[in-house]
Amino acid sequence: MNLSVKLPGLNLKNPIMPASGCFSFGKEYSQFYDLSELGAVVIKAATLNERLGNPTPRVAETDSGMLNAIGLQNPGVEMIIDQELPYLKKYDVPIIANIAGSSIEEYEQVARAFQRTDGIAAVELNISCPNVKEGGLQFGTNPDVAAEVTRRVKAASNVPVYVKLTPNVTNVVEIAQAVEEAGADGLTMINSLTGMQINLQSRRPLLANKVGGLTGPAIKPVAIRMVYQVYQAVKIPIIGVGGIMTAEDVLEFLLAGASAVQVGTANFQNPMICPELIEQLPACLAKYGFRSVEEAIGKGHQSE
Amino acid sequence: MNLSVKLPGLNLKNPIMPASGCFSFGKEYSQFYDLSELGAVVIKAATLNERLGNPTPRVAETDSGMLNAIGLQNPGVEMIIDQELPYLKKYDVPIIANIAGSSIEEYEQVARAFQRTDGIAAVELNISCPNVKEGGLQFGTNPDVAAEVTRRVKAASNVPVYVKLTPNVTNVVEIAQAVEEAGADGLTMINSLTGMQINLQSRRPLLANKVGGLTGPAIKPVAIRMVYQVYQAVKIPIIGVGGIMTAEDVLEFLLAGASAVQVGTANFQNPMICPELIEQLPACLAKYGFRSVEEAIGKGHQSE
Amino acid sequence: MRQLIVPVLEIEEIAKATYQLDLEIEKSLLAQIKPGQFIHIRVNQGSEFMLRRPISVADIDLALNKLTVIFKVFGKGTDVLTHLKTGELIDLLIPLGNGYPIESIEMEHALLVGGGVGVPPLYYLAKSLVEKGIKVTTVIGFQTKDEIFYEQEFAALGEVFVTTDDGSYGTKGYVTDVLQHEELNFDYYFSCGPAPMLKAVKKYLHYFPGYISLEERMGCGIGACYACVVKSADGKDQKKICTDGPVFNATEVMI
Amino acid sequence: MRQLIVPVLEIEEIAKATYQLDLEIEKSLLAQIKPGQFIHIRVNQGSEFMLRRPISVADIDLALNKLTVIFKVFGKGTDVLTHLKTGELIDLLIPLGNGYPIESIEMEHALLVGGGVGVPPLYYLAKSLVEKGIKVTTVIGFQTKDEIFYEQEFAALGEVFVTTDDGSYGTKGYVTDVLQHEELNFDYYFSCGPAPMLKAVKKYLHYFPGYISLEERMGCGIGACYACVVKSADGKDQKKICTDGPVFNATEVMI
Ligand SMILES: Cc1cc2nc3c(=O)[nH]c(=O)nc-3n(C[C@H](O)[C@H](O)[C@H](O)COP(=O)(O)OP(=O)(O)OC[C@H]3O[C@@H](n4cnc5c(N)ncnc54)[C@H](O)[C@@H]3O)c2cc1C
Ligand SMILES: Cc1cc2nc3c(=O)[nH]c(=O)nc-3n(C[C@H](O)[C@H](O)[C@H](O)COP(=O)(O)OP(=O)(O)OC[C@H]3O[C@@H](n4cnc5c(N)ncnc54)[C@H](O)[C@@H]3O)c2cc1C
Ligand SMILES: Cc1cc2nc3c(=O)[nH]c(=O)nc-3n(C[C@H](O)[C@H](O)[C@H](O)COP(=O)(O)O)c2cc1C
Ligand SMILES: Cc1cc2nc3c(=O)[nH]c(=O)nc-3n(C[C@H](O)[C@H](O)[C@H](O)COP(=O)(O)O)c2cc1C
Ligand code: FES
Ligand code: FES
Repeated sequence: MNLSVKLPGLNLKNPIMPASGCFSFGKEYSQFYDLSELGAVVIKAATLNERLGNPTPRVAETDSGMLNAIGLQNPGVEMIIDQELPYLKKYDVPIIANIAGSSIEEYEQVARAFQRTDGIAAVELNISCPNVKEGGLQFGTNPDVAAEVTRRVKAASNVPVYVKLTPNVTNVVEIAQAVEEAGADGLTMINSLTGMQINLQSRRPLLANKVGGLTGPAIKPVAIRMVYQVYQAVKIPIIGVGGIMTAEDVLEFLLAGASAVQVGTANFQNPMICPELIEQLPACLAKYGFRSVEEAIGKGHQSE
Repeated sequence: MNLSVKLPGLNLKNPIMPASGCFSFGKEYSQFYDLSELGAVVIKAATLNERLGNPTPRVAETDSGMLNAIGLQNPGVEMIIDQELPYLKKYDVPIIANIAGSSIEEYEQVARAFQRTDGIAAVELNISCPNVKEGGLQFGTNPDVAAEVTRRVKAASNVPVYVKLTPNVTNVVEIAQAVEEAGADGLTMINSLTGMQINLQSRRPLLANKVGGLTGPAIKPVAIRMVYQVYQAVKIPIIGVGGIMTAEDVLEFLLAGASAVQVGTANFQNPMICPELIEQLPACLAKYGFRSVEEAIGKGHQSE
Repeated sequence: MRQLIVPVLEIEEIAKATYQLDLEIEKSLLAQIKPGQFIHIRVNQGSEFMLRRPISVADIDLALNKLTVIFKVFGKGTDVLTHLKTGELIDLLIPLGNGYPIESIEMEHALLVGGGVGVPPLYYLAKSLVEKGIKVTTVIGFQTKDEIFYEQEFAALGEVFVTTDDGSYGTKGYVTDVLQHEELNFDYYFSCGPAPMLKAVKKYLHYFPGYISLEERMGCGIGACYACVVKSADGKDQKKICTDGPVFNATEVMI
Repeated sequence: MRQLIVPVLEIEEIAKATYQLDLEIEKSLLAQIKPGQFIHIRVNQGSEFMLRRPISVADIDLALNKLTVIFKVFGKGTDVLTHLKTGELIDLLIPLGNGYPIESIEMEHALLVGGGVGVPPLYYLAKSLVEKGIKVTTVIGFQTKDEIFYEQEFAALGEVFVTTDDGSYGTKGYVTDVLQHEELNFDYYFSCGPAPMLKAVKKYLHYFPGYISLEERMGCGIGACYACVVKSADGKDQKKICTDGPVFNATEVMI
């Protein structure tokens, strides 16, 4: 069965890729399987300079999900290019660089920095970070700001730019259209929902950062809904993410309109999840009457 | 242990009440236990006229949650007052009337209709309904519209008005402050997150209505986060709801800032959930060092 | 209606992906259960499955304090149920819904028409009818040979016709093909199965009085959530399948 | 590091809410495991628990192909683990982290200081040290008498002091009270337990070289998620407890 998918900048052998932040730069999971099996790898968010991230505890478990507030810990874009990418480049797998920042300038600088390496197939613009200059509200919650950062990063990149949308908005379609208009080559959706857990013993939010990002199967229905709605409103391809655990989940995202998917939290429960999904996908597609991945994309919209 | 809580219009024996839409008008659950044990009962949403609701399927299961698109099926406010309330009034339990509408006028009319019965202790204003006149966007997603409907319902009611907020917004604090300003006596939060499930076999959204409301433990972290944030921004009391399954969950909402809680989806898994929570709450409060419910309210904010 | 925690007596795969689950339940409660009623099963402890699973009563053995249900593995929840072990406890709401009104019907010969997971409730119905001296003819349909169950059990109670969609056993085709080709005598029909089958049966047998049992995705199972409605025949009203049904007079509802 | 699905040999409550879990694992793998390393246990199948639970290796028996862990019921996940039965399969990542570097240390007498769920890894450490001919003195602290475990097992390997917070057994107070009141001779100390205990031990024994084992909430357990960091002693860098630790030289990290 043909699992391949062609997206701007990405010739994917199959539609399965680990999500940013859940896979570091790949070395750890390469102890479990050959990374060349993957459709692509999305690396951990890069910022301009090294960041130590938030104090601990940084994760908590919730029913069918988890909260995280890692806080963008990373060694900075230059160290990533010099220390982390060489290992990953040894594999036959497209690398997507997730980039983050606290100002539009920082996003631009990180995008530009990645230009000096030929190891990056695409940039994924993480606009869920708080916009420090504009008082902390996320770049991704205002269509104009989201469009502006997309435009600037697009201009600073020599590879296609996928914009990763936050679900913490009243109207995700409006944001998606704004970034499409601003030149995004594709969308990744969704990032985490903002949540909190309170520790009864200490009587404080469990995470040192108080709030964290809710991910895992708990949020899958929100992700499916948003992919479905946005698919009807934009022309650029969508990479679906949120709660994927099974080949059926992958197909559900494809039907909703995703052209490929990312797997985050499930890696922690099962480090073999990505190769297992790749193995199981053909039988699942066949069971539901599809002969390829591309055939399934958007097929949940038949009544319209 | 003292479980009682005093809120505008509500003298609660304990902080546990079934959530609107998950308990109909009480008769069914009265086969399992004495409704007088409950802190209060929130009845199913009332609209001006009878509504048949959405086509089926109306519910789907999701990981640690469910989706519903009942579509406000109810016999209309007059029938509710005449046919449903008399049974419920036989119990020693405050009744909260959840009201819904497709226009501000409808909300007003429903609120006014409830004035003719003395069986209602408070109104809960469900502003998660689509605003038909304004093109379908929910009343609860725009602070000005939310404030306006609050003001008008408040004027049309002879009992305190609690406004039930939707979580599907970029900034819930802004909405909460707007309805407080408009005269709300309290807040209920949260209503369901909008989600979707796609049926792989039929290649369509599983719910006939396509989208539905995601509820259950899956959404608890979002609810806790929103209650926590809004507690710091308003002075009126908050009734917490979203994913409650255990006495620990109840305490978590109290610490986040809720003064009482509602239990929705969990009733379907365990019809005895409400009396069980009431029974278990004293031991749970004691275990974590509290001598009453009131003592625990907002105690998760100690560092501020 | 009650919530009960009861032990599993036995669980056995009786046909392809089809399990018979025997539960121990006190006689006094069993004695109240009518054919066509269902139980609402909690899948497991914990929060992963927030909804129960509605499963029809397939048989009752008063002497052994035994209630039998038969279920097919369809999705995640029924799959988890297959891992139950003898002695394990399971949480039920029981009995739910209205059964077939066999007490109030005068008849001599009943036709039972079932498809797939609609077959189990017909077994307890057949037994109850035969006990009352009523003749029973049964037509049951399955997708394929491996999925057939209870043919012998029904045969012990009266004439049985089996169909398979793929013709791997019995009549090839649908239950309605049997209705068409066999000369069947009966006063009333009783049917349970997937919606398309019920529609076809109702259409085909519209000259006869009959009762059908409907399925719909449920929330509460007890009438509180309005998940499981069906339009009344005149389209003006809505019935709840979990409390007004699952058994309806075929003329009562719009399917 | 590998993912393994292994059968439970036995599970037993050995102290209040404290369970010993024996797992069957092939000798060749067991032979590689060092004291201080941990395993990452999947709570159950399904999606309710998305995170594994990190539990230290408490003992290894090469002859019996047996790995032992000891865990305390703390929250929902460990509670589910208590329901495991002999023969049931359990999913592990094994072995994780760096153990105590006992191969590379020259010493004659080791002091082991453990509190609560920090005690288990010290047992396999004690056994390994004694096997190498090193003398071992152990100080272990519990909240109350009912929670004490493995006192005899440690006593078989050397001198043991037990403390309880409430004085219901042994010395009343904390492990540091023993350090203060007893004249203990040792070259190196090795400690594992809750953060406040480790802090107190490190402070009290700061003239001595020592190793401590840290705990933090984990995501992946293998170094990929950055959940489990601790600041290096100079505050400039961050170490991952799951891969750089959980055992650190006491001077290496800021606690
Ligand atoms: C009154 C009634 C009696 C039934 N009797 C039987 C029986 O005797 N034997 C049997 O095998 N099946 C019976 N069913 C169908 C059975 O309830 C479903 O097959 C089962 O719920 C599927 O659950 P799952 O966990 O396998 O699927 P999942 O896909 O995991 O289920 C997800 C959700 O959908 C619901 N659902 C899925 N399919 C159906 C369906 N066909 N009908 C109702 N709800 C559904 C589930 O209850 C659950 O809430 C009956 C249904 C009803 C309404
Ligand atoms: C390296 C290491 C070794 C450990 N060894 C042991 C041992 O040998 N015996 C033992 O009883 N305990 C040990 N612990 C602690 C044990 O992991 C926790 O008690 C356990 O994870 C709690 O899970 P729960 O399901 O009971 O709690 P829940 O509250 O349901 O757990 C929710 C989440 O919090 C995490 N968590 C909660 N408490 C802790 C904690 N103290 N440390 C780390 N994560 C936590 C869980 O792993 C899970 O992700 C160890 C922890 C670490 C990091
Ligand atoms: C521990 C952790 C760290 C994450 N870090 C990032 C990140 O650096 N950049 C980013 O865009 N998304 C990050 N995410 C979000 C994931 O990429 C993904 O969008 C989200 O987890 C939803 O997918 P899931 O439900 O499969 O986990 C992180 C998620 C987790 C759990
Ligand atoms: C089947 C169903 C019907 C509901 N109907 C209503 C309603 O009529 N009015 C309303 O305000 N909320 C309604 N809700 C939302 C609940 O009152 C509650 O806010 C939500 O379910 C979150 O709580 P839970 O996670 O405990 O279920 C409904 C929820 C469900 C599951
Ligand atoms: S399932 Fe709730 S009303 Fe029928
Ligand atoms: S737990 Fe993921 S890096 Fe340590």
